[in-house]
Amino acid sequence: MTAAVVERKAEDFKSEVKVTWCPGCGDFGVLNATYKALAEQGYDTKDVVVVSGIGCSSRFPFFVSTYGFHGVHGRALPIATGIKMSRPELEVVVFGGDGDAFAIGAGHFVHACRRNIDMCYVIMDNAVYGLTKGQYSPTSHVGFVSKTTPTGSSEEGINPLMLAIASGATYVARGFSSKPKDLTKLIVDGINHKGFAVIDCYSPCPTFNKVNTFNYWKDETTPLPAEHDPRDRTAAITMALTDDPLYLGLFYQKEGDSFGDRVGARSTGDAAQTQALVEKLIAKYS
Amino acid sequence: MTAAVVERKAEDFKSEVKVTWCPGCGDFGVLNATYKALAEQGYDTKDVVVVSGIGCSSRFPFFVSTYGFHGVHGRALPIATGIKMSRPELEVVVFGGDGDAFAIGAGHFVHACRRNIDMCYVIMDNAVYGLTKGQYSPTSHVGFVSKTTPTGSSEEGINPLMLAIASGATYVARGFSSKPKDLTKLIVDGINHKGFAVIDCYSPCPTFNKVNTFNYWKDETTPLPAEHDPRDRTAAITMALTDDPLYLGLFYQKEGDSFGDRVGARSTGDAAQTQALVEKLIAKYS
Amino acid sequence: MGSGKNDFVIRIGGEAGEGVQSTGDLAVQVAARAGYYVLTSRVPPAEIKGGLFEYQIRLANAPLYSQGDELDILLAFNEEAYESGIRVLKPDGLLIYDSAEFTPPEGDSFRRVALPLTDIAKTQLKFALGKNVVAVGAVGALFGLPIEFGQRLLQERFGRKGEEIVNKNIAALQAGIDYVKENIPGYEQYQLANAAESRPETIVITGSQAVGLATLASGCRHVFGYPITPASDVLEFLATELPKVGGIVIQAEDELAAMGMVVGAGYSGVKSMTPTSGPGVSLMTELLGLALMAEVPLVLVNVQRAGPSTGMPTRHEQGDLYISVFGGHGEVPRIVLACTTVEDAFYQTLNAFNLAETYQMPVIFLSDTALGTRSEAIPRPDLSQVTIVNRQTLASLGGVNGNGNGHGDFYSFGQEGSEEGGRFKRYNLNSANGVSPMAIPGEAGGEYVATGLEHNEYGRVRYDTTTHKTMTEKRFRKLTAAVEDAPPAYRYGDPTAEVGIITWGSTAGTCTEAVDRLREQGIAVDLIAPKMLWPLPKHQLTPFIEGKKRVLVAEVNYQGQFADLLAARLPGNYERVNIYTGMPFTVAEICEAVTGKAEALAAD
Amino acid sequence: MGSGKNDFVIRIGGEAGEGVQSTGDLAVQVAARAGYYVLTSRVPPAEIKGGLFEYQIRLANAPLYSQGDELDILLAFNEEAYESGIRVLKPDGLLIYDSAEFTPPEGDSFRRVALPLTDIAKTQLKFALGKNVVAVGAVGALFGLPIEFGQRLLQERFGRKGEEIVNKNIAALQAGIDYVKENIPGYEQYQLANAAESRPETIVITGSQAVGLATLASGCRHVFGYPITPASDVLEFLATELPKVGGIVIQAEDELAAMGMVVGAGYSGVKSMTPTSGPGVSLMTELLGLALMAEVPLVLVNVQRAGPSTGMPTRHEQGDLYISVFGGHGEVPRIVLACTTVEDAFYQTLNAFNLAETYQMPVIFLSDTALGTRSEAIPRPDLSQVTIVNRQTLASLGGVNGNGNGHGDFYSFGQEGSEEGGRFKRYNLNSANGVSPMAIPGEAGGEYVATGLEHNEYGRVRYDTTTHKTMTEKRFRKLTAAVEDAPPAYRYGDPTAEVGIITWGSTAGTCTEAVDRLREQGIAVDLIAPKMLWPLPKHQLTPFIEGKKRVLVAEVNYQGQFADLLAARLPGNYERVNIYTGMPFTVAEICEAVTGKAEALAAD
Ligand SMILES: Cc1ncc(C[n+]2csc(CCOP(=O)(O)OP(=O)(O)O)c2C)c(N)n1
Ligand SMILES: Cc1ncc(C[n+]2csc(CCOP(=O)(O)OP(=O)(O)O)c2C)c(N)n1
Ligand code: SF4
Ligand code: SF4
Ligand SMILES: [Mg+2]
Ligand SMILES: [Mg+2]
Repeated sequence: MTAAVVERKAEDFKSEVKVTWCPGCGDFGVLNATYKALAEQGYDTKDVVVVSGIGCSSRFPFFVSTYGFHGVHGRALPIATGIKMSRPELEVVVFGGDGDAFAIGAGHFVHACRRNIDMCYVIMDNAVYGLTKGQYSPTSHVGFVSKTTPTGSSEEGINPLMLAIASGATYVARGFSSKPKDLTKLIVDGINHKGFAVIDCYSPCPTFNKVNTFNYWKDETTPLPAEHDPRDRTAAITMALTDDPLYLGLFYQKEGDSFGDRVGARSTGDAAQTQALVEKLIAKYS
Repeated sequence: MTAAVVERKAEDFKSEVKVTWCPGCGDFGVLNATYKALAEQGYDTKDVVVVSGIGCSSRFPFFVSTYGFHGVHGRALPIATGIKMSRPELEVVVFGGDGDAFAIGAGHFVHACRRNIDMCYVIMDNAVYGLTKGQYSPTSHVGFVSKTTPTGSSEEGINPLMLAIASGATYVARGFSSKPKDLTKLIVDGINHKGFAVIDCYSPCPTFNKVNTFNYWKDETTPLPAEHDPRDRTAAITMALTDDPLYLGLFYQKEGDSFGDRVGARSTGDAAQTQALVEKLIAKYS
Repeated sequence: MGSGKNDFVIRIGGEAGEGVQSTGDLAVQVAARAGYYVLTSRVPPAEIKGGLFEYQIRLANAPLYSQGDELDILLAFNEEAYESGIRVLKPDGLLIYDSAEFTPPEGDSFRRVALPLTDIAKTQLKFALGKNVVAVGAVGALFGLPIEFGQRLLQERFGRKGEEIVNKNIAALQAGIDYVKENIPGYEQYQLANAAESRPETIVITGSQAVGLATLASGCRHVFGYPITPASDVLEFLATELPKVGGIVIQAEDELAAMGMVVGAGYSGVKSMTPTSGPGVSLMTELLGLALMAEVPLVLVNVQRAGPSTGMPTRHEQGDLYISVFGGHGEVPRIVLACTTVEDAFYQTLNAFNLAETYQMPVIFLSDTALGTRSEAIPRPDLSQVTIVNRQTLASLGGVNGNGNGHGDFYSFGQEGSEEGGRFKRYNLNSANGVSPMAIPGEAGGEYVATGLEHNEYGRVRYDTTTHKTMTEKRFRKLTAAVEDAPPAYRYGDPTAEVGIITWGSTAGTCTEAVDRLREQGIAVDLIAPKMLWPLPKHQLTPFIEGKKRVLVAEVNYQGQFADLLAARLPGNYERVNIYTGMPFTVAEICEAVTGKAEALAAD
Repeated sequence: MGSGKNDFVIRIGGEAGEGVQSTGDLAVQVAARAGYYVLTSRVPPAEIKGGLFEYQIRLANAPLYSQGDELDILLAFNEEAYESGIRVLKPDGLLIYDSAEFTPPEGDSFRRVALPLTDIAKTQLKFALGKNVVAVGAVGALFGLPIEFGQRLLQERFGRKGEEIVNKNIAALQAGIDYVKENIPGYEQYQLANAAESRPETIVITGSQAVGLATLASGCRHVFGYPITPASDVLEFLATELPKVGGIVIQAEDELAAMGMVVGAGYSGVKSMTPTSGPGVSLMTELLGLALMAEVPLVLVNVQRAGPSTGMPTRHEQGDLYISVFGGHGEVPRIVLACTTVEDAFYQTLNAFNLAETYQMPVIFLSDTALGTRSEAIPRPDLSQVTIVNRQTLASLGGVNGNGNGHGDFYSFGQEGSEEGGRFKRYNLNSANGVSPMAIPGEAGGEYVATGLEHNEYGRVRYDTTTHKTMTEKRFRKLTAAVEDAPPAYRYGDPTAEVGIITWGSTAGTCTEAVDRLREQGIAVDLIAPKMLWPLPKHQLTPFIEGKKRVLVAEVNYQGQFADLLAARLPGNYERVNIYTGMPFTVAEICEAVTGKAEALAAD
């Protein structure tokens, strides 16, 4: 991004659309942190694209005044990849739910991590399916009672941070929607990270998840110890595997080439260049 | 499996179909190890289902004399899950390529690991797409030159063992098709493991991968040190992250309940039981 | 209970989550217990939280076929509900509004009665939560529903919470009744005629519950699905019920996985099903093709919603017929069934499982949003009348003659000495209806490999021209046979009429009422709604079309999808009648299509 | 070079990997350089390694339209190739076989010549690898192809490897020539007439190369795909070429990802495309619906193969028309184009991109296995004649009048004070052809959200009845407009004939030759092959059908997919002519369909 750094306010990024999340929904915290992060970065609304899938959380783009793409369930990352690869100068930020990211979108998640395209992905993790009204999700715990698991889920919950690290993500963090300041910083750093940044963000769904509530996460989480070094992958894995307490902050960061860097500078190639190549090929086949 | 342990020979599991892999293809080693493993287990051909997706390696079921399902690309695990969940008494063994498992099938792989259904999955990993004649695969290294990456791949290769461990697999091993004895043992142990067993097996494609050849893997691999304790997840991760040398053997095993155990004993419920339930519900709605 | 009118429509509207649903549900159950036919329709908001929720209830003492075009009574909990509902309130209708919330403007022809619901509950009863029950009392009083049914229901519902709660609720119910009697002079005009004596015993269920019940009854034990509105209702119903008979429901990671699991279960000999809606079907088409090629029986239930793409997940449309019949690459014969009513949903779901087992192929069962989410009082299903079909297997052929490899049975097995000597002919071509017995894993001598590649009789991969030709023909022979098993089409109206309407799915109900209304106007109309949509039951449709001067095809979609199928395979002159607003047809719209003019509503 | 015959068909058959491909390629290039028209067809084996590979070459000095039903010469490297090829060798044909490999049985009418290829290469030349070049020499001698073209080609191909290698190869070529001259008396009878002088300058490419070239020429820069036979050819071609003009090809993790990426790139203002085949299309249908709803231009190239499911990946079928036109849930208008020849593949690919940009919607471009994998000598494309269309954007409207939020332009922007005051009307309904200017990220004042939910003019989610109705109509208006832009249909034959054939795709070539052959038999036939298949170009088809007594619809599939579309939308009496063997029609089969009898091959 080469956007001129201008003074911007969080309000500049609010759209006219009424936010329809339930009162108390954690997603409000993520939205506000995002407004602040975008303002802090000084972006122009025209240069940012907010991409999402389908879910309560995925309604996100409508609440932001930038360009946006509200895709289909599970395909936010491929769509974002298409945007970023074809228009590297745009700032692409992706939002979505835990179901969108880790159920139907799990394959794309793994590949976005290893492909390491310069985008930031914030998962609003409420450990439940909100929009479809309360089924268990890939991050629900064993035993979680939901409409599709009336006697409790039989599957281990996914550990998003471990999955990200194992898949090769180069920026892996955990946030909590009720820590807006920390979250804003994680998003800003994620955006500025050169490569694919993953922020799994606890964001309670008071309507359908009565287990992983605001209080639950408030009690279970604590910031990563100050001495944690995000460049140390082994330490990052250890901290990510810990569930008592659940740490918040930047677990892992690896600097290096993003996919774009590896592919090299690209232009859209003007008409003359195109014609020259096609003529050359035609000559080859004659 | 409660199959009576009878004396069986590897030949009993050979089908009449001519094996059409290229001379020198690593998949022959995996096939022979599988014949031996099935014989060692003393199965009856009628009680085993061999499931696969699409790829050179996925032709596997045709070469085995048991029941089989040659599915579509990337969906071997869902199909196998359907078979095993509906018929827990059958022995379900799944085979496929690295593209089938980790590209189009990546999402299912992650979920099969966390779901922990009692099946064994052998990935015949040649770090290339064989059947479609030589494109790079998710396990190809950065810089791998292929038909779709003429100047070398720009993506980090996936580490299948890390992905399996991060996703919650409870038996994670690496084999090499040219170590048939070790591989046979890994398959036997994987089948006997209660839960989802993942065996990533190096299996060179001499036709399309001129980098990761038999000699390459022979030189790069070495058995896990004798003192490695597969119950130690941290150690397993450390060994899985090491690429010099590439270790072979059982990296990680966690004993505990499989999905089937958690869901509990099931029967197909006879007609009378069904009728009683339906009548009860009808009464409820009247 | 009066001896008055016998068909009333009431709509309750308000902020979602504010008790609209529970008020409606309670009122419906009271009415059904009192012996009336009921049919409801629900329009939830687009918003995640809040927004307008509308619950429409129609009561009568004769069978009902549609939700009713216009309202006799509008009960508006807030202004938005008023604004939406007033447009369809009859000129002589009754508007009841919560006067604690808003005051509607003056000046229209209908009656207006303020019902200070919030005040009654909070101030008079000191029981703010009782608001909905007050509303139920008011509705019950208007329709003259016997109070004892209401009291008994409240007892059942709140009994566990203790007598005090029960009494508070009963008091709320009475307060609603009292308010109506004291404040709405002439309230008796809304009283229903006595419930018919001869009415069959009924149960009140939604279309999706009917699908769930029939799935249980069919002997299906394995359901794999991924949540999606409005099909989640089916998935969730079965998640609760199936384990009680040793079955299992798995919420898969996506629809591809769900369909893959269904294919696996079907292959392994177990009846299985997946409930989904449009987007899920799109994701399942590749695996549907695999099921066809491997000849695996399975049922896909599609509770259609408005598309395309994510579209309008809570809105109605019959837009998925194309994908049902033609979805997937290559040529994928499959059977498509649709149901016309909640009761029909039960019986056609059973047919879907039976056809899947008989023909060893995918059956797509089409429900829709209107039908799936509406409740109807339907005749109690008689399980003793239900036929359950199980598939033809190697075992049903008598197995392998005891020697374990089928020697000597050259019809079903490869001949000794041949390439596939002794192997089971899973895909035996020697079959008039295309169906060949299937070996089930665990059956000795039946070992074969199912595959999506073209294959010979033994399931071995072959690309030669004869194999592809004969196997394609085998797969399509099943359709030729299956059409003979088409369930009887729904017929109504005057078989001698010159005007005929062809329709499908829940639109059949609206068309039925249109036929009645047109008859009153002296216009004779005939109606048919096939239950099997594909293969096209020409033997049902041809006699219907013969002799008609005009044939209209009514469906809730833009292009006329069924009309396209008809025109493609049963040449004729079809008039397409379509709406695409996210709502079902009204009876008036169908009448208008027939008469060519906006219909003055039949006075009644 | 003789003055002999002007149309020869030769087939080279042998074990895959044994040099069949390189022998054929070399021979084709020599012939093309010598000025002949060539058309090839390749049938690879089903096996992963080995199996029969057949490479058929037709040479003539007039344009060619099909691969040729029967062989003049069969060059069999092994017994399997002999057995397969002998069935279509003309009674007076020539069989050449590698006598080191096998000896064919005696007794047929054709000529048989042993060509000890392996011996010549190994023993005589001490150059085992030279076997294929010996074969090329033999073929060249038979047809009388000028040796200097062969020598020059070998020089070009092996020059880098040093003079010794070049000389060895040239010696091998000569050995082949010598063998023919010495051992095949009367070999001159196979010599081609002189290449026509007036023949336009040609290039030899496959259908898939033509698609790749046109993709480059269109200005497309972003291609996302997943390997699949036979579409990988397109992906791989572009992976090599696109980066040279600053473009990029990404091999996605699956087809869902590939299509998602294409949608993202199309949204962001860049022309993009994905090449795939049947199974990939099935997986892409959900995202195709999203592209339609969000109105994103994109091109999906489908190189059709035989289905359903994994089917026969290397075999030919025109089986994906249903999914192209009707695939996906809900109603998804899209444009479907097909090409008839390799040359046409180039121009229709350009049209596909142009139509996508013009109508801001998905365009499905249908190629097929026969066309994609065959080489043809086609007139050198003239880039100066090519039109490139770019999409209508906010910028093309003159931007936002300089004030950054579009105030004052109430046509394209929400009016001040309204809910969406100042916002860009991305989906402006005020448009006759349904197309509304698109803002491209980076354009100030154009900020909007693309979505698959139903939405109003501003892209804001709305579920009301009017929005869904008007937006559905907007989306379909594009089809009404696009059909006017249909490329001219391919026409051939006698416009006054009473018999007409409608066909599409590469079958058009076979039908063209059938028309010629029937004319020789005194039967007049007319032929049309539309390039735009959907929306149906009725303005092209109606005049064609008018006055015909019989209309046949010929296509390589079971059900008659195009015939269904025709019948559904353009009532008429269509005779369906179908094969489904995994191979294209032969000319004889088409003639037979017209005459009703198995055709005695035209003697020539
Ligand atoms: C293909 C497809 N399948 C299913 C759905 C239904 N659906 C919409 S959102 C959603 C999951 C919502 O959960 P999550 O992603 O965690 O988001 P949340 O609502 O919790 O924020 C599902 C299953 C859909 N829209 N599309
Ligand atoms: C949906 C779909 N996409 C693509 C293909 C084409 N295809 C077949 S196998 C394959 C990948 C093969 O690689 P891998 O899984 O590693 O197996 P290998 O051949 O190397 O054993 C691909 C892309 C297909 N059959 N189906
Ligand atoms: S349902 Fe849950 S996730 Fe959705 S808006 Fe409400 S609280 Fe938030
Ligand atoms: S192409 Fe490679 S993977 Fe396939 S059979 Fe040949 S050697 Fe094995
Ligand atoms: Mg969630
Ligand atoms: Mg591979």
